[in-house]
Amino acid sequence: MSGTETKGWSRQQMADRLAAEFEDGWIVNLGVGIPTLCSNTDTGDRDVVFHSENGVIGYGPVLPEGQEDLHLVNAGGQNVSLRPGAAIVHHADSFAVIRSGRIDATVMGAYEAASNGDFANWKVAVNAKGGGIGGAMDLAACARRVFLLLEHTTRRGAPRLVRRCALPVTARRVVTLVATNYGLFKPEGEGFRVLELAPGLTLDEARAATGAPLAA
Amino acid sequence: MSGTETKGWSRQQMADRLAAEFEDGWIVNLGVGIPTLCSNTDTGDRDVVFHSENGVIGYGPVLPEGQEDLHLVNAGGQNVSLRPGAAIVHHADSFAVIRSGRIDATVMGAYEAASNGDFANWKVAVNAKGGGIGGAMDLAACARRVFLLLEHTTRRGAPRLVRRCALPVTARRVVTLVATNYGLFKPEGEGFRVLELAPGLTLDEARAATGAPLAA
Amino acid sequence: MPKSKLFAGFAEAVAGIPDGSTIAFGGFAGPGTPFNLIRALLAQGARNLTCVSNTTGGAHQPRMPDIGMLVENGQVRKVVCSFTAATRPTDVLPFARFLEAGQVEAELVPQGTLAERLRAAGSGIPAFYTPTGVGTEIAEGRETRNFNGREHLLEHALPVDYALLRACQADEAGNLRYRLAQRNFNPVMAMAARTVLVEVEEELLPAGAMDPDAVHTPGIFVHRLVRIPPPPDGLWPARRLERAR
Amino acid sequence: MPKSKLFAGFAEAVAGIPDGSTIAFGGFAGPGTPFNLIRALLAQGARNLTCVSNTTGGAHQPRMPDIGMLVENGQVRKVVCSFTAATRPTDVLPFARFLEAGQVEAELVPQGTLAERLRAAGSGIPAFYTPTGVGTEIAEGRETRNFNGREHLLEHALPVDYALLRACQADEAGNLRYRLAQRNFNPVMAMAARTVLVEVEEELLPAGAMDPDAVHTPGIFVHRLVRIPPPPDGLWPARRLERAR
Repeated sequence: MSGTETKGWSRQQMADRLAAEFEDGWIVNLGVGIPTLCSNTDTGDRDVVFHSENGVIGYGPVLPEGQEDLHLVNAGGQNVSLRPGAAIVHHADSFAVIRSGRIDATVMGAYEAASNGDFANWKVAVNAKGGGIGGAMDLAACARRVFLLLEHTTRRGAPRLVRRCALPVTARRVVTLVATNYGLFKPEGEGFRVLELAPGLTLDEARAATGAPLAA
Repeated sequence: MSGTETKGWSRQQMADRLAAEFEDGWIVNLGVGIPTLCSNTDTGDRDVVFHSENGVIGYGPVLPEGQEDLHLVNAGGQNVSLRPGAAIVHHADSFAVIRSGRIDATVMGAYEAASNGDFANWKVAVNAKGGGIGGAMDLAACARRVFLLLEHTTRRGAPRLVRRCALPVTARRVVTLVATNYGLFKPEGEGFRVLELAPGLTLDEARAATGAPLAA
Repeated sequence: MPKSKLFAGFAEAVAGIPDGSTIAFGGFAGPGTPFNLIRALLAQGARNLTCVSNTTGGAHQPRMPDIGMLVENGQVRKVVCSFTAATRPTDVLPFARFLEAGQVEAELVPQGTLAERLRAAGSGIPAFYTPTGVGTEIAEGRETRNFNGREHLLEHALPVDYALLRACQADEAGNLRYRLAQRNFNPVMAMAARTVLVEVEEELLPAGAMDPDAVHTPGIFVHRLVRIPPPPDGLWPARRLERAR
Repeated sequence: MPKSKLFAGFAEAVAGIPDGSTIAFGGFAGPGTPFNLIRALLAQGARNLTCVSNTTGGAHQPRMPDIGMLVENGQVRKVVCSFTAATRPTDVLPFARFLEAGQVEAELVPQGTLAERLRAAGSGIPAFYTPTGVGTEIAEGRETRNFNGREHLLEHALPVDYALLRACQADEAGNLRYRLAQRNFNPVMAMAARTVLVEVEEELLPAGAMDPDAVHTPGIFVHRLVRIPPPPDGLWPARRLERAR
């Protein structure tokens, strides 16, 4: 999706808006794609520890070209920096952190986010062969809060915020917040509550692009 | 038990005799008591790695007074030395080594060793309250070979090598070899085979002190 | 910034522990045992505790603060240990007479199962199967299942409210390093606990001074650090001697 | 003394791997991936392999030796991975057309479950329960059980015959250290395997030169070490680029 077609927030703005929800002392896991942009956000005096499922605890922004450490990547394979106090663990211990409920928020991309709290992000079509689960099912099932970051519609304009997922779900009844280029939304069963709309977007525009009721 | 009453081998001789069975490249766990003496045995050009259940992999002899490192103990709480190539792991990983069948031989003390391969070493009496299992059940259930080191009789002269254990067992049908002050024995179902008698002991003497048939 | 994890003293660190807590105590045969935190807990007086530890202590001299002392002090409802009695018939642990008198409950757990139940609790694994203990008294009446032609016991996670640990080094982020046999149960107890208290032997390092590859327990598991003062104010391990028999 | 663990080259290290083996491959998004051992296995030609790995590779450029290439080379019967397709509809992994054509089987496993199944295999734990995947397609027809009011899936250990790993440092005893994100699956794959092959970036240290407290994978798990030569003979990670879409 090219930036010029996108309504509302840019990807970095979506990430920044969601990162504004992070609280001091939280441990936050950032998934592949748009979520990795959250580690570029300045969280001010809120100390947030970023966790990556490959066992990197306490990483910071992506490093500019030429300054990368090729032994250090985040979940998306980007060469990131480490913050003071970082620690490395192996994969089983990294998922021990996840499954034991120590991740305050996981931020993931998704194909569909449903108002009943289900979401789908591992299979591109119902009948697709294979899929890409990665750490998403562990994170979705076990993190204290599931934050989703996704474009509000598909390239063809079909809504990604829906009442029920059509695609195979990653986990059920777990989604806490959804940030899209249209704004910030909270699933509330049969519809979403609008917590904030991106500048220049009206509620009617958002409703027209959403597959579930939107409450202001 | 004072050394003067003991027939046959001394404790160090028992340990040395059993240690002669260790093969090059083996990983050997030594339990509390007489078994710890095995780490004092010179195994010559056979490279044996001693494992202690507290996560010390590759330790050597007990250190003389004044040279101890108070951060370093074996399973018996003795201050031991480390051999080149040693590694430390935590308790769960140490028992991962044990349960996954990587211990070629475990050497343990016992109250009773039965010819059917059962043995008992965690409860001093059938009706005793509490007991001392330590790592014995994990080791007994999972090590490739279970070697026992014990005095041939109780202080009152009752046999410790028996057909069936009277005490609650630590594991069933697992014992490979038994070394006592009387010699080296192999459980073979209804009796033990004598692999070696300590100097000065006759087969008749050994039979009289054993609660199971002894085959020469 | 979150408030500092460094506490002024042991009393301050244990102050909030309520009656009825389940507490894991690190250490194996001395190294890694939180002697100073146990002493502070004896003074603090929380009661009705469940204590998870390898042993109840008291098998060696000089005797250091141990679970047995908490029992003697009337603070303990139950212990979960791999040793609840001495292994030599001629030894009697201080703890034993309380157990025999029915003044304390005891759950006896094989050591590897104890370590794995703690790790499971810290790993979001509610239960697992182990071959350890099958065919023994501890398996009586318990659920077993056959895998690969072999019986296994079902074992449950053992979560705890607090872990009291001892480490060699810590940094401001709470990252810990243990020295040699000091490691033992400490990392898995840190994982199993909701709140982790650590007495630390060396001076606290600034965040960033500890090699991330050398961390044994990540700081995200650790909540309260106390620097151990030099003796005699702080308790330090002494050379262990067998108890007189 | 046991024979040295140091092998002269990658071909020598992989020479004995028979057809039908189950092999785990370390690495996550580059770091820790045994590129040189995979290249040697491509040349060696063992067939009918089951490959356990986080991904089948091929998502980034420059493309390095990966499981997908073993598939393309006709060596693979089945893969066990947490990704068997790209997560972007517009991406098509090289592996995908073999999967779609039914020329290779795939078992798709959530990443944490994959890591834990490997650790379980290396820990003598035949099975465990996890909340991951409950209510999803991967749980269909599977055994579940309620613990603490929540459904959990029964998952089985995943033992492998060989693990092919990459580490930063090794000593003569086989002790390994990984640098930063290079660690990932490598330690648990070493635990899960009967035979462990490691390509090592730095010069082999003599036994005793590595701090026992700094070891990530103890040498008792490790069987064959090969020092990676400098480029172009040895394969070293390059800066990763997204694949053209």
